[in-house]
Amino acid sequence: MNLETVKQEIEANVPGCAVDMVLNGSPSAQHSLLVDAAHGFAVAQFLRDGAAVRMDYCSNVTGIDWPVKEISTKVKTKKMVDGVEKDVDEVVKTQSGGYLEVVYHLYSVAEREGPVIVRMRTEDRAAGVHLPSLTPLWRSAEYQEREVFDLYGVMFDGHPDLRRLLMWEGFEDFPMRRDYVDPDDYEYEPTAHDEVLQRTREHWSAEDCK
Amino acid sequence: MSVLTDTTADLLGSGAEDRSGGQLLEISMGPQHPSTHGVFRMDVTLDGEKVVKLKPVFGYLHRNHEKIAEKESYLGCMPYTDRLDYFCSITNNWAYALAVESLAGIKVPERAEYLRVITGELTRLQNHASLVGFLMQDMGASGTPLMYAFREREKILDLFEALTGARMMCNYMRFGGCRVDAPAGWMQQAQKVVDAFPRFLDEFERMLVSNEILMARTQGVGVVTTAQAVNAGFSGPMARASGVNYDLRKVDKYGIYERFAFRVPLGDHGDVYDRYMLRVLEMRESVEILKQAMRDIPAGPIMDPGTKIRGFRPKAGEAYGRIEAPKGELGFYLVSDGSGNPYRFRVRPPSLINLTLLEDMCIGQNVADIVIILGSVDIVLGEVDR
Amino acid sequence: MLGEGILKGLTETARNFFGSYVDDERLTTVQYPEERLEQIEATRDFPFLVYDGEDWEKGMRCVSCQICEKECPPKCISIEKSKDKKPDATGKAQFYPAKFDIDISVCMSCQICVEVCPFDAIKMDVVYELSTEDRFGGLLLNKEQLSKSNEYYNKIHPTEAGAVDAALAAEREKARQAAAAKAAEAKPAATAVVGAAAVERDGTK
Amino acid sequence: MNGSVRMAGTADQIFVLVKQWLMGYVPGALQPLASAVLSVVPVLLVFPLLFAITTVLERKGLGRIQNRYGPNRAGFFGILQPMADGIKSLTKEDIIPRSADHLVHLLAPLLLVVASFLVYAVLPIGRNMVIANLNAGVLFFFAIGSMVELAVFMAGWSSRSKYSLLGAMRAIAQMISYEMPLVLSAVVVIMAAGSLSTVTIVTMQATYTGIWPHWYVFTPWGLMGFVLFMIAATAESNRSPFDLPEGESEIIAGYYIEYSGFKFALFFLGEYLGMFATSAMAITLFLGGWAAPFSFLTWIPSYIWFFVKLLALIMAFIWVRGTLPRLRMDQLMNFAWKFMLPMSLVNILCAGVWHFMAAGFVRWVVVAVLVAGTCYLLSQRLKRGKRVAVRTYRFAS
Repeated sequence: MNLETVKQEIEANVPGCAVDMVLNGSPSAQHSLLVDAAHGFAVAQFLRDGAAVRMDYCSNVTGIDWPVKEISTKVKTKKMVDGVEKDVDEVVKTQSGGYLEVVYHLYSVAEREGPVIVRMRTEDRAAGVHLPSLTPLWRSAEYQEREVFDLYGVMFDGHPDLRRLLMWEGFEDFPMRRDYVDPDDYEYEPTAHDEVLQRTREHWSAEDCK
Repeated sequence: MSVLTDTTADLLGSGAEDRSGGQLLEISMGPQHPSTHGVFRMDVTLDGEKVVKLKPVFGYLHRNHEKIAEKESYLGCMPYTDRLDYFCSITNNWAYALAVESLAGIKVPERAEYLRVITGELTRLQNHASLVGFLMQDMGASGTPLMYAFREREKILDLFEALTGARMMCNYMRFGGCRVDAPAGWMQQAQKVVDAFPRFLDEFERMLVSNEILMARTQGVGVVTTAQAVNAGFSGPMARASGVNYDLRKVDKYGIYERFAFRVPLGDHGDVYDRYMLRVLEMRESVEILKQAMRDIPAGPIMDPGTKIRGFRPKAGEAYGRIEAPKGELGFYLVSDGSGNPYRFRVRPPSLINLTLLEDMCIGQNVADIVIILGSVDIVLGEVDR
Repeated sequence: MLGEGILKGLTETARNFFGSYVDDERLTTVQYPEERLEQIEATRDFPFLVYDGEDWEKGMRCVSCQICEKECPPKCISIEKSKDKKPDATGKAQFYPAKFDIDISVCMSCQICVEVCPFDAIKMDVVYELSTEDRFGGLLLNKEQLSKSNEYYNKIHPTEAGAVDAALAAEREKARQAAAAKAAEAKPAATAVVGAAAVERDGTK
Repeated sequence: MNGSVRMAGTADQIFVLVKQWLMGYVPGALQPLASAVLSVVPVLLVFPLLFAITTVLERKGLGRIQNRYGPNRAGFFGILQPMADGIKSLTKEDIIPRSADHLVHLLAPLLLVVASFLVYAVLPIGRNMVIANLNAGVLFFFAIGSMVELAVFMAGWSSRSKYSLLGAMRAIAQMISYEMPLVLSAVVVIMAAGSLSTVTIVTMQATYTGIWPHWYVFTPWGLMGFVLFMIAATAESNRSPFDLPEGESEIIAGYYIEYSGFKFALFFLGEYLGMFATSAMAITLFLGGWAAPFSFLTWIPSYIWFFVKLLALIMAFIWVRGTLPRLRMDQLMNFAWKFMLPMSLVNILCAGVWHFMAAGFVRWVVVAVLVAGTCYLLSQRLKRGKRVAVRTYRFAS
């Protein structure tokens, strides 16, 4: 099934939702649909139950962290310099990222179709990390959404049991975020070198390292 | 008498009440328990011997595999995948290689594809054999079937050692092919093992399939319906035991699986007995695939010459590659930002997702059933906790 | 009839009980310290450094390029590059590792160092009785402990080592010819001496 | 001929004669005490030794069933393994959980071992070789045998662990349920022998028609009684497939999970002694006790026959353990109440019919049909309730 038709189907059946195609530049050509968080649940419900799509199998749920990244691109612009038109390189700084993304890989067992890849993005990486949970639709998302919450800190609204999955209760940070800092609890390693050695030295006294 | 009542109150702990107004027994199975197949824990609430609540607790073997992989090169990630499901390192390699190949558009030479099928199906044989043995062990068969399974597994591990150099952590595949070609005489040796394997299956079936105790213990226990199985993301033998006709070797036809004639067995009841029998039947089909693959394997190169193993930098993009691993659908989701290490490296662990319905399967069953239901799911904690 | 399957099972275990006395296929256990399995050629466990000739310090193939250190997934290799150059087995001046440590308690035997080494200097060993009472020092192997001769390599992995030796010999022959040609251009008289020296060195290998 | 018969008789009675000879040196006042000591001490020595041998046999037998060697390092072929195990358990730390009831925790293994030893008082090990020939020997055996339950429950309760409690609950339920078929299946023998004395029961079986002995197992009701008795005995001694109270894969070790060191070894000893005792009782009741299986083999001393039979039963226990998976609690109870109990009651009826019919072929056929028919009907009912069947599988097209 063509992703373009899926997109049209969604737009026709879920009023008011914003669906964007996210193109994939790699040879895998697995393009995906970016759905706005407000209509995420409705879109997912349509994808599961809609007669034309019937994505009854949610295979994979993943989080991706996109911290704010400044991209500097050189743009050639024509500028009037001293009355003469000249090509001038100008550095344009754009910001990308700054959100957490959740990716769902949907397949259809009945129709043997797929994957339809659905992405949802949070507003930011601090307070606005709420997304609708799709666990009520696909039970398979239960543990995977818990894992995404655990490792990335995405709050899934409507999840029946949103607790940490792999880290322990009371752990505070979200280890899979790109800006996560390892705790200072390095143990002595005999071949510690480079950065590890440095951190080991900082953590342990000189006698311990001996 | 006060001593006794104190003890009761202390033991029973929770405030919840059973049908007759007594207290329920809360019990922690694991993380050190002989039958949780690793460091897995279940907080079980019991009414007598009946399970009323069960909450699995994960993470005792968590090492954040995905974070480690983000710091490694694409090549450096390969040996780490061995350690996910340490029973089937070769299929893990395969799934990862498939994802990278899809990400970078690499073609795999013919002979390498055949070697992948052969080693992959051998992996399936040894995984299913030992799983069926473990299931019997959980049922209290004092290890006899397990030892027979391990006896056969040993022969397959010897094959792996002769081919890849290691028995369990094979680190065999590379994106674009396989690391080494089969040495002289390996195919004959493998042929011998494969030809002898059905004898073991016959022995197994004679010994256990019609055993009344086994049937009484497993039939009607831990039932999952077809709809539930699909919705809960079950894959592999777990899904097929519930009647879901979904075998990625047939659906995705990855590699060269469309060239082989094999059947996909399906269960009608979705209980522990079906899951157990399905694995036995799948082993027979795997033997068929192996025979065909060994007959047809061509000569030729085993690595795509255009692929650079070291300093591999795929274009920015993403890919999801999945295969039918012995435990179910093993997928790798890779996001590349064009650098030498993956921006995001995600493992879709079949063991973890097949555990989704553990509580639903166990509620209303006995304590003894928890163990065999968990055993029938076929988990490896290296993969569940990653 | 109730009990039929149980009886079938009992006959099967009885068959195995007696079979284990007569059938080697059924009793696969090896009585380890006395009996040992035959070495499988492809077996690998921990890396070692190959040297040519008699003296491990002189003949070490490693030129301290540090690729293996960079590629090692668990980062168990630690190399310090030398400041000076020393002649290697072929007589060419090369850097050498001033320090080369492998922590085999960290190593996961993945063989990536072997795959990436452009000089065939690091290979996989097959020794497995490595238990030691010293948890840290005992498992941290230094340059001397890691060095094993090319003969040893030929013994444990004959097929692989044969191919490596052939490739190396071809490469050295090419280098020698190139050098000879160069020398012939510059100083025709010296050719014979250089060639003889090269032959002698190859002979020691 | 006469001489060899006398020789065989002397060999048979050698221990009895030695005891009488020793008693000759004991002053009259001490005679009862000395007699008791001389009878009891050999039993206290021989059966723990048998326990040691059995552990090796079991481990080696299981090993061979599972295609491996089993213990073969300590001593020649591993025969010193029990010594090593004994030393190990003696030198291990004896852990008592802090919250446990210390006194009961200590008493439980002792009670188990004492109770297990007590039942040997009425077991005839050979001709004229029994510690106490009680009139109600069989009754004494079962009465003391049920003390084991108390010990198990003490262990499970006092450990103050949830797994122990579950194990103890299972043990009590199982042992009480199976005690009934155990006793009822013994009743047929008591009916036939007309006596509760174990010595009388054996003596009645030690006669021959031609070369064939008159063991009770060679009658239809006797065979059924023997099978029922052995199944119940397996359950009573917590052996596979009825080892639920231990259930190492479910509740780890059940009631003795919190025991370590020598107390654990005592539990082990008690359990094996219980197994020997019930096996010995099965031999006494159904397999002719110390009687030789053929009349021409009576020259072999009686105690040797007893131990040969005992070892054969132990082997059977090991064989079953190496083969069968464990039952579930509810299935176990179903089996006890829906199959074992009715079957043993019907068996008593059959034994009655046997006694009221004239000896001959007709009696054999009638009773055999009665026993087999009931057995078949009950097993069908048991099967139907669970809808258990071998299945066939379909393949995706």
